[in-house]
Amino acid sequence: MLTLDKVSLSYGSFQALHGVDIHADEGELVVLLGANGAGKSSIFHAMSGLRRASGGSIRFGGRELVGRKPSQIVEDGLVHCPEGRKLFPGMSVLKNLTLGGYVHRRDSKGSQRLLDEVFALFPILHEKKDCPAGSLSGGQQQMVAIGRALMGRPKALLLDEPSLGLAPLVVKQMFEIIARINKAGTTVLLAEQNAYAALNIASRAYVIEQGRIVLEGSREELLGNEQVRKAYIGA
Amino acid sequence: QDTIKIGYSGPLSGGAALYGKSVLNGMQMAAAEINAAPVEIGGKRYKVEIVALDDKYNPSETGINLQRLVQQHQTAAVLVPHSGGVFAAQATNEKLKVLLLAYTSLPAATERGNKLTVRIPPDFTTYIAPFIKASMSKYGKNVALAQADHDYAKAWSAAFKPAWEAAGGKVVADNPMSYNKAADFYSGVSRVIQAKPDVLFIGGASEPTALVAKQARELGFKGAFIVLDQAKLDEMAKITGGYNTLEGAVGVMPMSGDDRPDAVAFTTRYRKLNEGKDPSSEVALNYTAVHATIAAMKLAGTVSDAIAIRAQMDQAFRKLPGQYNPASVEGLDAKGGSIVNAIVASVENGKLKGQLLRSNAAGQ
Amino acid sequence: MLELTSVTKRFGGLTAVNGISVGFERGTINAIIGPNGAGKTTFFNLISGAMPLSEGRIVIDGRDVTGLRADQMARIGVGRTFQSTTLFDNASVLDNLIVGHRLRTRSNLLDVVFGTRRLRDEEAACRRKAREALDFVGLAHIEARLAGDISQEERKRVAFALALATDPTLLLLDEPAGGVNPEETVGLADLIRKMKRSGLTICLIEHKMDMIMNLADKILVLNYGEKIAEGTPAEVRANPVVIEAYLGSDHAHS
Amino acid sequence: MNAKIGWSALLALGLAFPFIAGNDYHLTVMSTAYIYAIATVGLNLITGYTGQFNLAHSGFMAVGAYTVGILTVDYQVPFWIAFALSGVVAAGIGFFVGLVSLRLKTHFFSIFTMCVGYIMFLLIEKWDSLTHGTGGIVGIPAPESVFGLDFSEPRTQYYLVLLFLALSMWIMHRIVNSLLGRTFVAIRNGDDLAQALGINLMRNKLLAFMLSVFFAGLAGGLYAGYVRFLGPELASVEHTFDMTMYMLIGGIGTMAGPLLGAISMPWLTQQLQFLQDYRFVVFGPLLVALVIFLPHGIVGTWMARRKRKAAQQVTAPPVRLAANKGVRRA
Amino acid sequence: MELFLQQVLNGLTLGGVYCLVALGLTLVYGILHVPNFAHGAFYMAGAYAAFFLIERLGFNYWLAMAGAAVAVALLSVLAERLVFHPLRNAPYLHHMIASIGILLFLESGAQALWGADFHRMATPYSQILSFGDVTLPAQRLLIIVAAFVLVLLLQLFLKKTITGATIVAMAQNRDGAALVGIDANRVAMLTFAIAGVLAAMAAVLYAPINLVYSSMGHLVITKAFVIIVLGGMGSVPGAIASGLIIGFAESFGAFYISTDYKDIIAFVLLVAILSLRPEGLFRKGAY
Ligand SMILES: Nc1ncnc2c1ncn2[C@@H]1O[C@H](COP(=O)(O)OP(=O)(O)OP(=O)(O)O)[C@@H](O)[C@H]1O
Ligand SMILES: Nc1ncnc2c1ncn2[C@@H]1O[C@H](COP(=O)(O)OP(=O)(O)OP(=O)(O)O)[C@@H](O)[C@H]1O
Ligand SMILES: [Mg+2]
Ligand SMILES: [Mg+2]
Repeated sequence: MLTLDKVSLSYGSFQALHGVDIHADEGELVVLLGANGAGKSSIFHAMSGLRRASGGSIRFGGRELVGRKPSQIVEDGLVHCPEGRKLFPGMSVLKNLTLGGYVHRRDSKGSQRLLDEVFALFPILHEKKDCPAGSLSGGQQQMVAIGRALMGRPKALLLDEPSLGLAPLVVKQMFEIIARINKAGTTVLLAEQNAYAALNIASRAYVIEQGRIVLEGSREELLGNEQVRKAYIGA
Repeated sequence: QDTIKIGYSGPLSGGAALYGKSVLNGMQMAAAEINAAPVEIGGKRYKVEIVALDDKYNPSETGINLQRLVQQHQTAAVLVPHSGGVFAAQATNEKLKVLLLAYTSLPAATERGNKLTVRIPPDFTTYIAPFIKASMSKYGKNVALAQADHDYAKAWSAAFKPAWEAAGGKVVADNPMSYNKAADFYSGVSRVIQAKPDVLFIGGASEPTALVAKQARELGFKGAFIVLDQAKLDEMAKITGGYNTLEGAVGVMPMSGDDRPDAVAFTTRYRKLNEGKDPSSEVALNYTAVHATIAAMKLAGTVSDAIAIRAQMDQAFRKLPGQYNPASVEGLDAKGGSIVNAIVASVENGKLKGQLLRSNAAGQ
Repeated sequence: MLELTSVTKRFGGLTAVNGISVGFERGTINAIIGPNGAGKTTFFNLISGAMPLSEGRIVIDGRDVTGLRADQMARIGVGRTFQSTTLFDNASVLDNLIVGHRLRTRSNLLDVVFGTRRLRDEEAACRRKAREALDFVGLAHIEARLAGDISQEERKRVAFALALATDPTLLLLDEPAGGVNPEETVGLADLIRKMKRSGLTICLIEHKMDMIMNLADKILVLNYGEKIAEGTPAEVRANPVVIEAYLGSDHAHS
Repeated sequence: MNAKIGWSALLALGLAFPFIAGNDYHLTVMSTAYIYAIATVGLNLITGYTGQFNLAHSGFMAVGAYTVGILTVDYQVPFWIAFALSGVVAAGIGFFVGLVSLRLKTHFFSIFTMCVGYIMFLLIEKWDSLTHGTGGIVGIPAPESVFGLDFSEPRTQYYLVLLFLALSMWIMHRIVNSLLGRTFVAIRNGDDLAQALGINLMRNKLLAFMLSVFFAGLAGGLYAGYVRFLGPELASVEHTFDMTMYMLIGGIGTMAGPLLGAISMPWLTQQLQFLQDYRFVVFGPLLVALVIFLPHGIVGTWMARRKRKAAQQVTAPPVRLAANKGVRRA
Repeated sequence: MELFLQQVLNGLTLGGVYCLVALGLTLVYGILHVPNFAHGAFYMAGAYAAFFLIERLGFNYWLAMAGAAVAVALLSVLAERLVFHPLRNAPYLHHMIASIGILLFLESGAQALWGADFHRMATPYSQILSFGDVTLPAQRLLIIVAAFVLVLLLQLFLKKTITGATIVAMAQNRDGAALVGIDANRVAMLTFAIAGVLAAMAAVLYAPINLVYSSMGHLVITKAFVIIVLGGMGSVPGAIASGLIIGFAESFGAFYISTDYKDIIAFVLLVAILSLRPEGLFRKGAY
């Protein structure tokens, strides 16, 4: 369903990705592991069109994404929930979520139903729906970000470090929610530093170092790999 | 055939560009006429070229331009059409030995004893008495001042106020306004109208002056206007849509209304060259100044010795053939300011009426 | 060494920190944990003087420092790091650090203009201090690199070094291991222990429980701006209120 | 070391210029450029190094100039004494303006100072009894001779201005490379961090601001003695824009950049005189292109490249974790 | 009393025009996050465009206004594409300089095309209405009414329509907007177009009671800056309220205090208010 073929990406003279190959089948939850600066976010940026890949091809549901605008890619059903959240801080939570369904603005009934689902998923957001998103705490903002992405009715969802800076309890809930979203049929690509928790809900994973895929395998394979344990899971 | 270069440093871009270009236009018209039949000075034949540099109304740029004109172009005379530039140029023009043609009515331009300055426009104070006479008797003794707030308008009102009072009048409001910068004159005008004046003293650039007059009428003012000479009545009439709004206005006769034959001939020539546009007094005076400068060079027998040329300027103006002297400059006073017999104009029944400043003075 | 008495901060209608009283001993590592939005960062902002208190009192080493500005607090010996640190990317790492010791110097404009002895001495001292701090955090080898070129973990360490260069006695670290992988996290924990050994008192905010539980002498748990627990890692971990509000069952067993 | 040679060469060039220059016109352009360079270097301290974009800078230049103009013309104070006061008066007014304006950040500070600049301009224009209003101050004396040097001569004037430019650059160099300069840069990088490092924000910003306008005032004083006529337009914000442009073209936050910009741009505009009406039709897009394609200015771009090279020579690139031994390659 | 009412009407006229210009500026500020000095040149361009259409092509006033709005919208969009878009990641100083570049270009361009003369734009509404002793030229009434209708429409557009919300969203986070499927480029262009339309309409409304010349935008734009800072940068209601405040302050100040110092009033007001309230009069709230 989603295939990256020899994707490269550069920031000025610095090449962040060197021919990355990744694929994800429908309904899979694929994890990207990697240290800081390995290139996880860069892969997502290339997919969602925020940055244009300098080489290679990205195909999604039979369509070439390289060269498409971010807004078109969202319409195609590939939704990116970015690192750092990128919310609209001055707008209310509700408006943030509503705008998440921007590309489906013609189907307001569907969006309303989805909104109720998001509020069911994150009850705290319902409580805070009239607060400016910028006044929420980190975890709550992360919820808004995921909720906003869901409002885009993704066929495939790209989640970039959703657990960053969150409390353990919240992290745990977050992964449960991600697993739930995945079970409901959405393909999920998850970039994480929190490898243990991520692998636990994953079907497959890739390990990225310095802009290259160095390892690929099923959950079990990676959980059993000595090097992966040492570098990404800890004791 | 050699070239006599006459320099110009004035605004050619920015807000004052229009003014600067009128000045330059007059100079270039004169140069073109002179070049039709090359001049002979000291046995050599010359053509005239105007070298124009933009100074954006900025005195320090005038200083730089003056240097450049003298040293790169060897100009013997430079015309500067704004007082700041004139004062800046006066810091060095004597040392540079260059004749400064100052187009500014401020008396200070010649009163500070600069030996190489000629002031082209006449001293405005000569207009004050006839203006007062024309308006006070007909309209009343209460005047409100609503002129612009730049240096020239300030000097004008400073001289005007005591003269009006001396003539038995009263100044009921004194409210200068920023003609170039203000977005709206309504509040300022209603403020002076509130004092119920018979006469309104206005003036700055023609177009905003016209707006002030128009808004005064809209606010119910029925009296006369005294218009200081920077504003041209004909240009104002274009903005107000005819002379009716300006009924009772007193000012200097615009070139287009001057019916002396030399002036009429000049206006016709100018219109032909400029798509039917009327010349302003800036055009006419600076046109005259260039002709006079070349004439002075002829008299002095030199194209480079500024001191000798300056010494002949008075004579040159006096002897200038009428066709080259549409502004009727009669000569220079002791300090180097021009003497002009202008026509005082007043709007009566929607028409311009003129009267010579000194009716006994002979034209050329 | 640090005594807080009913410290409170209100933003309009929201009470971000509510009547917290707590004391921290010299030479200990103290962790502040709590759910997102609990008021941890705000709590640090209050201690460091970055925000004025709405209520309460702060005493350091017996001295009442309530109401002092951040720069005054830094002089007293309160150093801090931020969740993300901006460095001057176009200068070398060492150049970035030199200013860290500025608060301990006295040279002024006149010294600069006349190039006095004092200025030269102090500049040398700042440079020495910067090198020392860099050495302490284990980055002596990168002093000449451009700050824009170093890795995320190195940036975290440079931020530590910057705080250390101010000669603090109390150091506030806001999520020092945020966005750092497990292997590097261990390295940072070692570094924090090393700071403690050198006599510093440390307060840190962190969500990585494994790290906290091994590192902290005392843990303060905040929830909705209020203190819900305080004690050793073992005590906190067993506290049902904390489990309910924050930890969840995973970390509860010892 | 390299830098020292560069600066010495530049100074030598400056000293030799009158002998190379064809005529006094070139000297005039250069001298005026130097005067603006001094003010620009001052602007660079507050904007480039401390990160606060002051749009009232030309207002402060006018304050310095009017200090000289008013004292010499209306009170017959000798030029040199008035000149010594020009920077001081500007810095004094800067103290009060800074006290209020420096509480604001980013564009708020800029627009606030733009208004302050406008107020300064209008005050100069309206306060006739002090400033001579729109008529301007006429007849400012040339600086009195010192050691038999006549400062109404273009060449001596040139050297006088050059001397002050060199002095300004030297002092600025000292400031920027000292602990004080590092303090300013720390503030530019971020208020919060700087304050956490024990830097008193207000005091240091105020110091930078006063120093910066001191240079503006001094430049104004020189301007008064050089042009010898002053009008209110000297304070207009367009001049601040000009100086900002010089700063940006050369390279903001560098020592040589603003100098280079301030000296080269007037020559460019002089060269563009032949375009007359179309001068700004050409110049405007040129400015835009420059900002887009050379955002760090000439010196800034060059320095960044050089620094990167130097840094790479010192240390090898970092070794990153490599965990791919004995593992199936993807 | 009549004089007082007269000043109220003057204040409304001035305030209305200021509002329109400031609103465009504040919208663009939301996208650029920098003051766009070229906005005053757009205002000027609007007046020239309408002048050209009326004088040379014989359009009627309203058609000319529409034409000018389209022309300036195009110009404004072009500036966004060619200048501000490439600069979107640059520091704000660069935007300011670039916008000054555009300003110089447009002003000198207008001068090269139409000369440096003052021009006068005709209005079909030249009659003078009087209410007791208060006189009001019809054109001034038109300005007041039109300005307030436009402001209302804009506010409804931003608050009630999803397209309006995209403008606000873009202002708050450009990447975030792209990620929910908002075409960032389109919104940026739309915002510039709206700003251009507002500036052009303000100019065409105001020009008949004033003059058309190449530097006519200077003072209006400086005032507009004061207004958006007072109103809290980027805040639409703030811009409207402070536009009126400045309009009234000038009209009453000129009448009751001094015309000489009238232009200082706005600036002094700003300096005074910001000294007391550094965040402006109206803090930005949630939409
Ligand atoms: N905008 C940018 N300009 C220049 N370099 C960049 C930019 N964004 C990322 N990089 C560089 O590209 C490389 C890959 O970065 P990326 O953000 O993709 O890593 P990551 O795996 O997501 O790391 P993290 O865990 O920190 O989020 C890093 O070396 C980073 O410094
Ligand atoms: N400057 C401010 N103005 C208004 N509210 C604020 C401000 N700073 C923080 N808050 C609010 O105070 C509460 C506590 O925030 P704080 O940042 O201290 O939480 P935290 O515990 O650090 O959370 P996290 O772990 O997510 O970083 C939050 O609800 C936040 O929205
Ligand atoms: Mg990332
Ligand atoms: Mg926090």
